[in-house]
Amino acid sequence: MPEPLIFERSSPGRQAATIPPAEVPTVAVEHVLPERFLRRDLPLPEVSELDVVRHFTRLSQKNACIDTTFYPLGSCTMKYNPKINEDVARLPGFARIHPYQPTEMVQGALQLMYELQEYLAEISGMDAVTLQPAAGAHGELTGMLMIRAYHTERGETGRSRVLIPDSAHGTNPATAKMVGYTVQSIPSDSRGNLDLAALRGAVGPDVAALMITIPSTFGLFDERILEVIGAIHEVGGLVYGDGANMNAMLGQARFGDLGVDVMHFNLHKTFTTPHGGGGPPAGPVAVKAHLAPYLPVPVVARRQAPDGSVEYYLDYDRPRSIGKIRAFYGNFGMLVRAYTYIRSMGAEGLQAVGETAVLNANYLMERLKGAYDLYVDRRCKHEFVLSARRQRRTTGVRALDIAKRLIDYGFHPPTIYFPIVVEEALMIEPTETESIETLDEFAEAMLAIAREAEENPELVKGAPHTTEIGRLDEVAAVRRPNLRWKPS
Amino acid sequence: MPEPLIFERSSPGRQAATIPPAEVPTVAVEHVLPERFLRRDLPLPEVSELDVVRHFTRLSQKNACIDTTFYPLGSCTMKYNPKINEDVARLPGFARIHPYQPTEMVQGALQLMYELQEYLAEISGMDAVTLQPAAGAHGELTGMLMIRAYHTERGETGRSRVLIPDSAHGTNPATAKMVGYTVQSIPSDSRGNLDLAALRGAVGPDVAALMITIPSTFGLFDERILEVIGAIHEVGGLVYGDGANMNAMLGQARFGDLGVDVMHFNLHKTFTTPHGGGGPPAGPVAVKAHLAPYLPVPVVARRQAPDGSVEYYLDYDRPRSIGKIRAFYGNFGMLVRAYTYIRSMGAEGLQAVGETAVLNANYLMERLKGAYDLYVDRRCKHEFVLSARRQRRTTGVRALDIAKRLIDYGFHPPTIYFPIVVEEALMIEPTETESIETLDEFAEAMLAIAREAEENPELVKGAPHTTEIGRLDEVAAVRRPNLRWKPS
Amino acid sequence: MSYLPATAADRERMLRAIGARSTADLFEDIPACARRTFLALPPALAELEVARLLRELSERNADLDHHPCFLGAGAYWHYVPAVVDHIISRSEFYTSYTPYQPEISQGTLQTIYEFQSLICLLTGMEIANASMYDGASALAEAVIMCANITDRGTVVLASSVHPEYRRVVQTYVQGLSFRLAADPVGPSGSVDPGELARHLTDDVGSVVIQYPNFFGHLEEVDRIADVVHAAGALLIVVVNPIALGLLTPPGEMGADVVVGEGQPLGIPPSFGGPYLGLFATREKFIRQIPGRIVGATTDGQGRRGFVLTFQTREQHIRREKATSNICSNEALCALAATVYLSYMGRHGLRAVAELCLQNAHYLADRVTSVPGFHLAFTGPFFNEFAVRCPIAPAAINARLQKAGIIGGYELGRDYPELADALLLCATEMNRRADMDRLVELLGEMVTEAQTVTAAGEGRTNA
Amino acid sequence: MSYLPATAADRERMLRAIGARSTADLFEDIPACARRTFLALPPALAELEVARLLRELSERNADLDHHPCFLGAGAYWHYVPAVVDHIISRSEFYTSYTPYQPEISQGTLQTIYEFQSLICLLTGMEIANASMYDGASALAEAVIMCANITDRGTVVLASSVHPEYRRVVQTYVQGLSFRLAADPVGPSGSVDPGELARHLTDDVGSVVIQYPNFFGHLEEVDRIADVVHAAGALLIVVVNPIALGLLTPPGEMGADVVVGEGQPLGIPPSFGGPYLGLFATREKFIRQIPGRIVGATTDGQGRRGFVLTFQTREQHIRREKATSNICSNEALCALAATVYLSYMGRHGLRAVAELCLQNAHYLADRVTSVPGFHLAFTGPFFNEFAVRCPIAPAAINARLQKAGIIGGYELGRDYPELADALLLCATEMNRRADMDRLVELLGEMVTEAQTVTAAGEGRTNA
Ligand SMILES: Cc1ncc(COP(=O)(O)O)c(C=O)c1O
Ligand SMILES: Cc1ncc(COP(=O)(O)O)c(C=O)c1O
Repeated sequence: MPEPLIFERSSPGRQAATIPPAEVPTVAVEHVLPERFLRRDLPLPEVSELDVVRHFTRLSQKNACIDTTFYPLGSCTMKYNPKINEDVARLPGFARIHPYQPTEMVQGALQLMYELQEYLAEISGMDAVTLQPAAGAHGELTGMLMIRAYHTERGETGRSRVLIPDSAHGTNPATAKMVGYTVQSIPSDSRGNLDLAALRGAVGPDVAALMITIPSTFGLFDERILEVIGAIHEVGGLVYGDGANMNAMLGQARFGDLGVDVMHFNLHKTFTTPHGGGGPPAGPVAVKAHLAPYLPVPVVARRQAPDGSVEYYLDYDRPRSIGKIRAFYGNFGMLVRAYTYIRSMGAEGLQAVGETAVLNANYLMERLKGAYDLYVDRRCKHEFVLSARRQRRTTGVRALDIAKRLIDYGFHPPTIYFPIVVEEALMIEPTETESIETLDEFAEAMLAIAREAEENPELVKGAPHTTEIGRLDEVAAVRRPNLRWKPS
Repeated sequence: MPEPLIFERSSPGRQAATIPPAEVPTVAVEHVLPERFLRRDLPLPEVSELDVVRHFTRLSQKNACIDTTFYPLGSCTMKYNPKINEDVARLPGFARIHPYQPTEMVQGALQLMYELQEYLAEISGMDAVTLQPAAGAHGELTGMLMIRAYHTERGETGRSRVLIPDSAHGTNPATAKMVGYTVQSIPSDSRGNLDLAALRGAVGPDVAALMITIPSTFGLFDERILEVIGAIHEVGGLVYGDGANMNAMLGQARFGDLGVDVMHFNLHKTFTTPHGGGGPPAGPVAVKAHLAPYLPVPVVARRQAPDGSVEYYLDYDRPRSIGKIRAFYGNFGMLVRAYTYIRSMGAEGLQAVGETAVLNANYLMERLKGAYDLYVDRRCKHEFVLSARRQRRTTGVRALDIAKRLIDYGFHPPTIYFPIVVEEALMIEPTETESIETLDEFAEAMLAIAREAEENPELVKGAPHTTEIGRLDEVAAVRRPNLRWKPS
Repeated sequence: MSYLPATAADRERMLRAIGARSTADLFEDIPACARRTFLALPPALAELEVARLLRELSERNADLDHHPCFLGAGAYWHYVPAVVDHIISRSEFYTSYTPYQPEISQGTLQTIYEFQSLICLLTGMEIANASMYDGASALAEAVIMCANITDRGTVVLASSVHPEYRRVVQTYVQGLSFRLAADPVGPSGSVDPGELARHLTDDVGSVVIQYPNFFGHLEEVDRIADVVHAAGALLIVVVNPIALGLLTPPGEMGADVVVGEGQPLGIPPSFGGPYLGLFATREKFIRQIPGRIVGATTDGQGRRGFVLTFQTREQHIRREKATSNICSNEALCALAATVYLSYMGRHGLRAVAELCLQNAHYLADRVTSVPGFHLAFTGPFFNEFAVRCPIAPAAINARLQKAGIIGGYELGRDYPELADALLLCATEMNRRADMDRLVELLGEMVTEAQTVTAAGEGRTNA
Repeated sequence: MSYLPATAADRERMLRAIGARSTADLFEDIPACARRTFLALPPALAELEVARLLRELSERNADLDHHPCFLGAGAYWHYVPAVVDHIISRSEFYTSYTPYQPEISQGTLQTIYEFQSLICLLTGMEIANASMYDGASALAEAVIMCANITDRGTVVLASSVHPEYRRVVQTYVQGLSFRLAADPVGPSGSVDPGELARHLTDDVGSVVIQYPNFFGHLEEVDRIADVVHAAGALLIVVVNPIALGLLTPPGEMGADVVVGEGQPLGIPPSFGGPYLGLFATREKFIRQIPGRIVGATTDGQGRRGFVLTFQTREQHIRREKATSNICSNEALCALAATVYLSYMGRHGLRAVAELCLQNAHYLADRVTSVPGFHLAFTGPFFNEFAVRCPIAPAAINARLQKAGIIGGYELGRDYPELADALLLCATEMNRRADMDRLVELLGEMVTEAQTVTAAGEGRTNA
């Protein structure tokens, strides 16, 4: 059933909210606020509490989600979000504390953050961590600003170029540009590694950094990662590691041990904080010691209190810091969830995550590589990239059509058309929380669709057939923008 | 999509639960429990946490519910269940207390119960309340046992008959029988009142009680209620008031003032505790003073503590009590919700509930009475009963068909085939939490179905057409009972 | 008003449509003398006020997160996995009602079918219903059912059955011609099958035992069943479902009806309710059992679906001939138990049961190491045990309460002969440190009592 | 392992299918020297252990339910209606991701469209995006956007803007050729439009003010807008959305971009995050704005539906030419705000804003009645005000903390000239009794200080 807008449910005089009477003697508003500051009207919806509940509950049911659907959205690590994480993040002692409370009154929060910094450092093999960045892209910005500060402090202001593989996520080049760098794209070779020759050709004293995703967005581990990193270091550049795909690496190898100088985590991918329909995410950044002075303020630190007890505090006294990257200290609620997850899993649990994520991906790849072209045919890590170019050429069926057809089979489609260098890309990341039965069901659907593409391409091109609404006119959405409801 | 049974999702070795290690030195189980007491196997499902979550989340979406759908199920008062009630009932200080804790450690719980007893007494005009009955039917049992105890104590053991209107809910006669009474059904008259002549003819010294629902299950207030009650009292019988329909009476008139001796509330109807797919309910019972000695133990009471403060306690010292009606003290979690609701509404709020519930029902009745036969054409209270006999005779379309067709229109059907004395009954209770827009939409659907019944009866008889599953074979369900999954 | 959408204009419009001047018109059928629109209730509160009020009330209770607790006695403090509350908080489950319309209630129906299946597995029985109010009322209904089946009005209720349960049975059968027979429980604290045989006159319809019994001990269910069946009666067994994670199910030992309190299966103690009455029996009694039952069947296209079935037993159809008056049940609690059992799984439930067993045995060992404390009964026990104390149990509990500890159940409440005994319970939630602290406090109390006595004696001597 | 379904048998089967002997085989592409499977982390905990651990950690924080709080300064303690958390706890909302597939994401898409609409209504602007990380980063992006639009690299940041926001802007523009101009805020604590005009050289791309400003006072937005526009620059206004329940929206007073922290709209303070960056502007800047935007359109059958639109601004399409690098945003917080604003409605939001105003004015009256306390600035304020104290603010806060009260924000942290000032805030959550208690304590401190001084003077005299 179509659901009207909440505004369309409005009826004058209805109100869900109940407002307590003032406990204090009141003043006339106009006495304390001059007339010109008083708004005339605010046409928010006027609805009852049941209207609100029914509206949003009905809308919710129009979403696919992890809790109902296999969701192999590549590069997004749509793994199960444990329920206990949700519960603990809502404890009053976490949800109902003000960021400016005296540190004595938030020792639990600070301890949690401190320990999380330590855990992330251990997991990544880095030396220091900031929990502040709100997202992966925000972490990239933080990290690249630190690289910039590092070079600047050393007087190397001529470093203006950042090298980025052509397979990189869009946030990498966009970030480099926000930090004032020019971006140079480096091609990949036929094994999905960075083209080392091209890289060698591109490096030079004006290179500030290489931003590299490990494993790459092809779902591949660069077989010459040490050479790649060495090539940058040789010319005095630094290596930014995009850790969005870190799920594959958990308990297997550490960014720090590979030589990465700075990296970000996506807690909403690797560490099970929920994706929330687009966020809130969290993108802590970890650095090697040489970059630690530049970390944004504050860092959560520990010291001995005068009475000998351990005390956690916010360290603002960091003169070489890049400054503040957001208000307050990060998406704390997400940090609570990630902390809970790490404590639930322990070292062996995390190692099993990495192992199983990779095993699941390889298994699914094996099942599908006959029916679809595989971008690179070698062991993948957490995900793999198929191409529907064969289907497109022989039947006109595109990756988009396959994605839509998967909806009819009860699955959320994979990421499509990314990495952009892969023609008709289908990027599939099953994650470790899915069972072999689910992988098999998905594989059967993909194989069935490959057959349908041959036997009945129109069926696939017309998909989805089972949803309440069909493919939407995106061109019209731009031509005649309708971006908000307006009171009539 | 069909959802397999949780057993069908099972795979040997999977486990959602995490179990902490014992903190104590352990003993070998066989040392403390003889072999013969140790079970060999327990083939519970073996599934992961995501399996559990996905299974039950998917199943949930196969339900209609108040939060998504207008649900005018007559006699059930499917009103909005406030979210705040759910939150407060889950506070650790309510959800995590043991019933046998010393009363000093549960003063908050006892105060809440005490005050709720007082509020319910005030709302109903009765003198004393027990919160223990777990449900309406359980309240009936409690109340009828008290009536029995009352008569027995007065030596009137010859009272063996209970009079019950033919419109009564099935729990009334079933309860009377559980208490050892024989049931005599009393017909209703053409205005939906109890047939006073028939009642007068039926009363006698062997009558223990009349069980009467106010307003009746026709949604009507008996216009001669005082005479009816008087007729019973005259012969020494007592009047049991079934308060399941009390929503209509809130802040309008009180059972006690009408002369009722004992009654139950359905907190899950009138007082917004959620229906939970069938329960948990709560059915407190209120009595006049002459029945108070028989209340089940314990009653929550208040006294002055030695230090002068107020103290709440569980009063077990009630020698004439009928005894215990359940373990512990009632469905406490539901009591918290009902208390919260009463405090949220206040007296005027509750009065508005009664008024609006009745207004909504009359409005909807007005809109529908042309297209369907009205059982009795006079002002209704919280609900009204239509008959589809006209449709049945002229088109073969039955109440059941109309109900199923309503599903296609996005509504939960009303109660059907009850009261049993109404041919092809459709019992519609809109409640006060629904808006006029929703009532109008429902009315349009009902009118459309009336037209469909004439123009295209097969469409209605084949309904629902929009659900995942069609009408189910109930005869086969009894002929070849399949009441559980069995390990193979 | 938050929950009432009708605006003044809506009211006007509706009144006009029905031809009434005011809503008062709608209540004209109520005798004027009985009209009363004034209620003396506290004023309405805004949501933030009511939230604060209820939080404050709740904080006047000592919650189990912050107070070590050694109470069991029919309500148990087990860990409720997060998943359980998340599922039962789905609107679709908790704001729907009895699944009368199967096409839009398959969620509830399938979960009930799964619940019935799980309870059958757990108890070893053939059929289970969709739930009863609680363990005690389930027992009362079982007793009535057995009397109806056997047409014998006497019931033997072992005194090792929960005292409240026995009282509830008594209340339920007040109006029926029932007789409660004498008690077959001897000084051992458990039913003596030989002794029981002597009670089994031919008017006995059912015998009720509890497993583990109220004192935590294991009744000899199979031997008892033999005796009961030999006398033509039926055996009702009251169970703790967590214990069945470890124990041979009564269904394998001859029970005819298994009832019990399902609260330990993912339902918080909540001061005694809402809980979950379990009811399972043999298939042949299908037409005699109380409560709702769900069955699997198919639709016109052969697709599996679930429906309420065998409804002709129920009050809404059979009225005074129904097997019981129950209508609403404890569906959402049954759902909680279904999620709980699915989550625990084959090995998890056993593991939790073992933890309870280990903790209880550690506790028993340690407590009885304190001079003067000894077990009231011998024989195997599960997660509870009765301990005789050298100090008045009430005094012990009062002292523990001061230390923020919730002590044991005072058996003297129900058993005069056990006036010196406490029933102590441990589950997976009891921490070793708390048990050690309990024992330490008991030790202190004993020492103090001895000092006092010594001092007293000293005085006497002087 | 709770979250990993793969059993040993499953692993075997998968390994066999892919022709590997062990999972180690799958990591052969990692240089052996970098392989490291050992992590020094605390051992895995069972759910009940982790739940206990986190509860204990949380209880080492002083929560606002139990501690009266007078802190605002960019994060506010408002009542969150129960409905909000129930809705955002729906799995369908919180376990889905960015709605790339509109056919199965209409729930998220429609709520974002509603969010955009609500933010436009609230701010008086024409378009709003789907959210930014927080108020501060939204401001930084706005500053960059305005520089791109105007091609002018200087920004005027009034010092009456939240100090952290200003620092974040500084951080964001480090790599860009930006200049931060001098401050137009005089001793009045608000922007002086005349003074501002003097700063507006022709390289100024944007001027940033806050409304109400960091000291709680109302800037003269319309007069400032005139000055800013006359200089060819754009005006960015940082808002508190609750205040807009009462205040004339910046959109009606000439703002070009409105950003702000959406946390007060139904999002708990949570030690500073996750919060909600609001971003609204004029329609003509649609192709310059950062972040996601949802638009309404139709499907092949003319049915209304919602899609992500104007995606060519975004990093996943435009890469280094994108308007911003933002990808994931604060969608679930935006949903919370959408539910909150729908629930509050036309009159409710105003009523809450009024309660804040009333409480803050009562508090200001009472605090300034204590000898030595006086308002730092004059002019109208909303729910916060700066008060100069006769005692060191840190000492006051320390004393309040002892009494379980969370005091005000010490303005000396950021404004040396306000070293003697506290920023105090009141919302609808502050109880009169707590405000009175605060004032009482301030009074006591003053008396004590006088006594000490007097005593000290006494000593000197002696
Ligand atoms: C490889 C990669 N890098 C960076 C990002 C950016 O992370 P976020 O969306 O948290 O900003 C993503 C996720 O979308 C990603 O997949
Ligand atoms: C009129 C009437 N009486 C009694 C009952 C029994 O209430 P419960 O289902 O709570 O046992 C009901 C509800 O079903 C009812 O509608």
